[in-house]
Amino acid sequence: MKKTTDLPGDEAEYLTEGEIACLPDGLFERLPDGEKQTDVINRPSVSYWENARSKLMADPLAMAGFVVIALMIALAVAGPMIRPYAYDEQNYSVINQTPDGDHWFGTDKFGRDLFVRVAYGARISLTVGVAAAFINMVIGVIYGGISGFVGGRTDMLMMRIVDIIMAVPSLLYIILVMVFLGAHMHSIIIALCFTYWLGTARIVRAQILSIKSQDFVLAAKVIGESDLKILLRHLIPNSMGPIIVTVTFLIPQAIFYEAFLSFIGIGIAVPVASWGTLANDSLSNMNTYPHLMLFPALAISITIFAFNFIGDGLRDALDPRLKR
Amino acid sequence: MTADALLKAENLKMFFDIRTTALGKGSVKQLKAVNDVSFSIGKGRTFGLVGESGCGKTTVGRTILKLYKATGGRVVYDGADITGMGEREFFPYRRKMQMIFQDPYTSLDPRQPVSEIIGAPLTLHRLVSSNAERADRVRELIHMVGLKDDHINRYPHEFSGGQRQRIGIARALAMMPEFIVCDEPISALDVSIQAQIINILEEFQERFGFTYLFISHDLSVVRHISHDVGVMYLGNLVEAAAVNELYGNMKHPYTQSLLSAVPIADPVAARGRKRIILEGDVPSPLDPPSGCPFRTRCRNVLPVCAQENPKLADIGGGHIVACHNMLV
Amino acid sequence: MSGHLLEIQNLRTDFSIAGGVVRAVRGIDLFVDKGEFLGVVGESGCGKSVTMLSVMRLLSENATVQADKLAFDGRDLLSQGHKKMRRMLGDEIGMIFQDPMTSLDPLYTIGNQIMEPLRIHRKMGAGEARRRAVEMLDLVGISSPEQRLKQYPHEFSGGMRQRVMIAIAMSCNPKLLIADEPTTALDVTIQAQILELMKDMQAKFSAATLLITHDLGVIASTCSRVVVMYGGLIMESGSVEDIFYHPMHPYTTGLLSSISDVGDTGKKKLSPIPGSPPDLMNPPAGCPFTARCDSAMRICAKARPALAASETGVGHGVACWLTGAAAKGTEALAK
Amino acid sequence: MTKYVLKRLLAAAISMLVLITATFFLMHAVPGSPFNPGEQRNVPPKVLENLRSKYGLDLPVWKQYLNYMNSLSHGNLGYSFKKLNYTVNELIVSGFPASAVVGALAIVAALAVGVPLGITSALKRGGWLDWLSMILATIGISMPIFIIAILLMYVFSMKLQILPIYGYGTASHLVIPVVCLAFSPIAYITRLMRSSMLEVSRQDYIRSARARGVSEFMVIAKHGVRNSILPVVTYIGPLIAILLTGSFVVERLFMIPGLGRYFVTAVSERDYSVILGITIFYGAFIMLCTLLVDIAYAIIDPRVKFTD
Repeated sequence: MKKTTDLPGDEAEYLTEGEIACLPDGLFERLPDGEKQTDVINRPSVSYWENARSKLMADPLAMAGFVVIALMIALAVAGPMIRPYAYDEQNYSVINQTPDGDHWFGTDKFGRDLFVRVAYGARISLTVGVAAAFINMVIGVIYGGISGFVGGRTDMLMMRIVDIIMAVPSLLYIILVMVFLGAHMHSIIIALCFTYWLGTARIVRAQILSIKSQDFVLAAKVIGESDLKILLRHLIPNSMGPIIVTVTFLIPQAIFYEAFLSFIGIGIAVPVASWGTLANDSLSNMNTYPHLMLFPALAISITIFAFNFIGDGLRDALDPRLKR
Repeated sequence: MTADALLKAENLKMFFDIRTTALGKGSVKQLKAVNDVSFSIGKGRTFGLVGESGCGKTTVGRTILKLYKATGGRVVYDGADITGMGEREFFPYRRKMQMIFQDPYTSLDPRQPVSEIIGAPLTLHRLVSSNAERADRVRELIHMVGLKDDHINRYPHEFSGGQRQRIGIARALAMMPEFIVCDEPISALDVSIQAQIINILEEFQERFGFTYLFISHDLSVVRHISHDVGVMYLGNLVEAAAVNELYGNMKHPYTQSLLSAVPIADPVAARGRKRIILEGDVPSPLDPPSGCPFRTRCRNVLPVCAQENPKLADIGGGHIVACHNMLV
Repeated sequence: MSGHLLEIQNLRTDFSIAGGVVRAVRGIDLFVDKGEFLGVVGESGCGKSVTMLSVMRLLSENATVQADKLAFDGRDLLSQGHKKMRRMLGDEIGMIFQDPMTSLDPLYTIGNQIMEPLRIHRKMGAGEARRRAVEMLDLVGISSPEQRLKQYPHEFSGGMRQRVMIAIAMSCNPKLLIADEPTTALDVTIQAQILELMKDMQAKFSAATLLITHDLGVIASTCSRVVVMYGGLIMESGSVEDIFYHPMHPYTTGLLSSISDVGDTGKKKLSPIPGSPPDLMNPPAGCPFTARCDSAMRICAKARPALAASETGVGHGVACWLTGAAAKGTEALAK
Repeated sequence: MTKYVLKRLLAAAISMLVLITATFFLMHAVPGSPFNPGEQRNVPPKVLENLRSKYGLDLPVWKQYLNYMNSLSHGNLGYSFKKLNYTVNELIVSGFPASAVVGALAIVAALAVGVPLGITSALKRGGWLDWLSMILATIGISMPIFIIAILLMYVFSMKLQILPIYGYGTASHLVIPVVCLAFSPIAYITRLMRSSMLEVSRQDYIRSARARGVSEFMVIAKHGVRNSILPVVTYIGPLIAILLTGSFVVERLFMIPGLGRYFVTAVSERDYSVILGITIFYGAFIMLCTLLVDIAYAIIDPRVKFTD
């Protein structure tokens, strides 16, 4: 609690007796009802989504995140096209080059162009991230939604199953599935789908349960809305915000897992270039050619940063607790 | 409590299985939220249901509207037993039986504008044939509860508690029901706003002949608005009578102490009043005392009170009391 | 005027929140005399709780408090440091809050929390503090206090927790007890118990009590003097008889006529106050009640009336253009 | 309490059964089992056949499963298919201590740094420390552990040369691995502690502690910290699982002879019995840790009761 200088207009609202005597006529007449400012809402009307959008637009970090992701998408789509190299094109005359005009990010020990390889990595990372997050959202929303909406024994059984799977760290399952399916991009997505939706399912269920207990759902029942209608008109629109936030955070996690698995050698196999594979490849020569590590490492970190910033921004914009 | 009752609750029971959740699985206990409650409400009248938190009064209202499936007993509405009806069969009654909620902050969907909140029941029950008609009707309803055109396309969070409660009333009003459960409709509101809502409810009863089940913990408001009053304690109806009979001649020791605990806004009367201060707390409804639920706090306990839950008995003029002291 | 136990002059409290500044208290004068039972009544958001929390410096960091004078028991509170202020709390000033369910730390035993002020202010040893704690629990009507001392808050009911809060507040024998909506969260029968206990405590300890509530009934049955607040300002103040039987301010009158009376046999029509309380983020100029007032005049929307002595009773003050000096002005103008 | 623990153990047993069964059948369904002709080119088919019957791989899968479950019930996880002289049990016994030392140090470091940092940034909200910890937290959450590891290795071992690049045995060998493992948990605990502290400081009981004259330091130390640390305690369970992920990277990069490195090696060598065995061990270990954390929570928070 600080003491600050007086705010303007604070004292001035009182008049002295002398001033009262000098007041113009009519001040002591009845104030007509029409001039009373009652029940008037001055602020413009905004819906939840409009409000969330303007909050998000006002968040510089989240907007920066969007820009970075847009650039990453551009890199993934156009990157390999704007350079005259293929990602697996070896050229022994230009091995381990440092960045220059021909090879923007330099070349690796086989003379492959690192820029093109990083751009390919962006394709893989973004695909894995978005695909895994989307599939898991679908599974999680359906599973958690049914569990929370139906409730009772079904809910108990479904959640017991989630508990049983969740008791074991999902990484173990992911690695097992990778071993089973082999090192491909689609195996990573499938492996992530194995356990990844559990968290989403729990959040969706909790969300549905908490909305279900709100009086407006009872009110919908009282006016005679069917369960399906209540689900579509009330439960889903109200749980959308937190679901979007959860899914946004799933993307960087999936990207992390892909990079991690590729790094420890069971993710994407050479010669296909993923950021994790590139980082792993550069390890042996790191002391001499640090740039081989730098670019993939930067790409991974920046992308995950960007998605996390977007997620934080969305959470601030969509979090109902911040609203009255 | 006349013969032309619009709504009758007969031996209504609503028990919940409560899972005591802590670490581990916990055990299931039965919570007798409503235990054998009977009353009837005459057409165009207001039945006030009073009691402290956890006494089961809200559950009574919700069970009547079939938001819960009654464990036992029946609800008769306008001569028809609605207890066993399926949702489809009950659908026409949804139009006739409405509800106003306690918490104006959670009873309106935050994602829907006022026009949708009030318009939804109109569309659902085919009370309007076109969008234009619906918009007209919504405007009319908004005006009826004292709001303005400017408010129609706004979202709930932009309103104050009292304004929200008016929107809730407009939603119930939209279908021109016959019977409305008012579940603590004013307890979340400020004093100066409470009277606005009470007056709206009274005005509509006069204009449209609504029948109310008015649930409240506030004995003064219940006295003001009700024609008949029932008092609940721990899931049981302990006393019921016409309003002036009940307030003037209360028989159940719980009702007596409840009334005497109400603070009155009159310093001289308050000073001169002899108050009965009840000892202790309301027992847990999960673990109610044997026999009469009130015996643990009662001043006039008899040996029989611990053995047997007293039955409601008419002591004349429709005044019913469940107390062993009345029977001996 | 130095005889007052607590004296507040021109207190203003602002909260900076996202989107603007809430002018929660906008300049109030208030005093509490030794041993009196003062009630502060008003609706939610009128600034009644914020006033007390401002004086006790218990507000969050986004609050700005200014005053011309704050004095307790002859000492100037404005010049006092945070630490000195804190040393008075729990010792000379006891406080109880609205929600007994959340006002006790769930992780510590009741005994631990009752003994806290005793050990801090009275520098008691563990044994002595425990004896005093048992005595206090017994005094507030908690049976088998020795065992209850070892229990945690969640093992107590709401009413019992409020008794514990009272025991904590009274344990150091304070000169002033501030009770902020102490019975609002409780059921009627429990509310009666707690009010009875507070009156009892008042008689035993003869501490001045300041009761903040929205419930006129609670005020009528406990207080001797009342302050009515609205929109961050004091509208009217006086003895309970003044306020309840001779209200001068349209807001007080409105409040009294909008409550239903449990003893009323006939059906008197309630006359509610129309509209809603003002938005203190953009407080209206002039009297905050103007928009809802039946007798509002043009000046009410322009300038704020000062709290002036009324003619009906000693110490009866009203802030309204219809009364006092201002009213004379009206007559003059009417001529 | 005992009943609660028993119930939890029963639930854990079911989870384990699911894990073991899933792992077992997945590992046996992988195309190209060990000792198949074609996989091992230099070994005569006769020898392979002998090996297959020695390990029981010629039996139907369900019989292998029953055999495996039977030996598992005696605590025997079988032989490694690749390191032919080792049993899986021996591998675990030799690898676990190193992993445990690094992991335990990382937990201690994460709590010792994260908790105080979270508290201070909550108390001095908007101050430079708050900013610093927020930046650190964002980095810790967004930067994959292997990048942090490589960065630290590059700076401190290769360029500054003040710490060994890899190896295990002395305290200086432990510094970078422990920092790497603890980095992301520190970030998470700091954020968790900060928001929890902010939440707690808004609670009524904090205000009423102030109102009874408790000094600001004691309000924070006694009432604030204990209440706000509860979410951190619940985080310790998942934290152990996160350290597991980290250990795969760290042990591989820094050549620490731990379980994580054996596991990654086994995965790339397709040593199915080792994968199976270590997975079971990890699963059991983590479930035990989660149970202990839950019990610890109930001791700190009197509201939580062990019901049966």
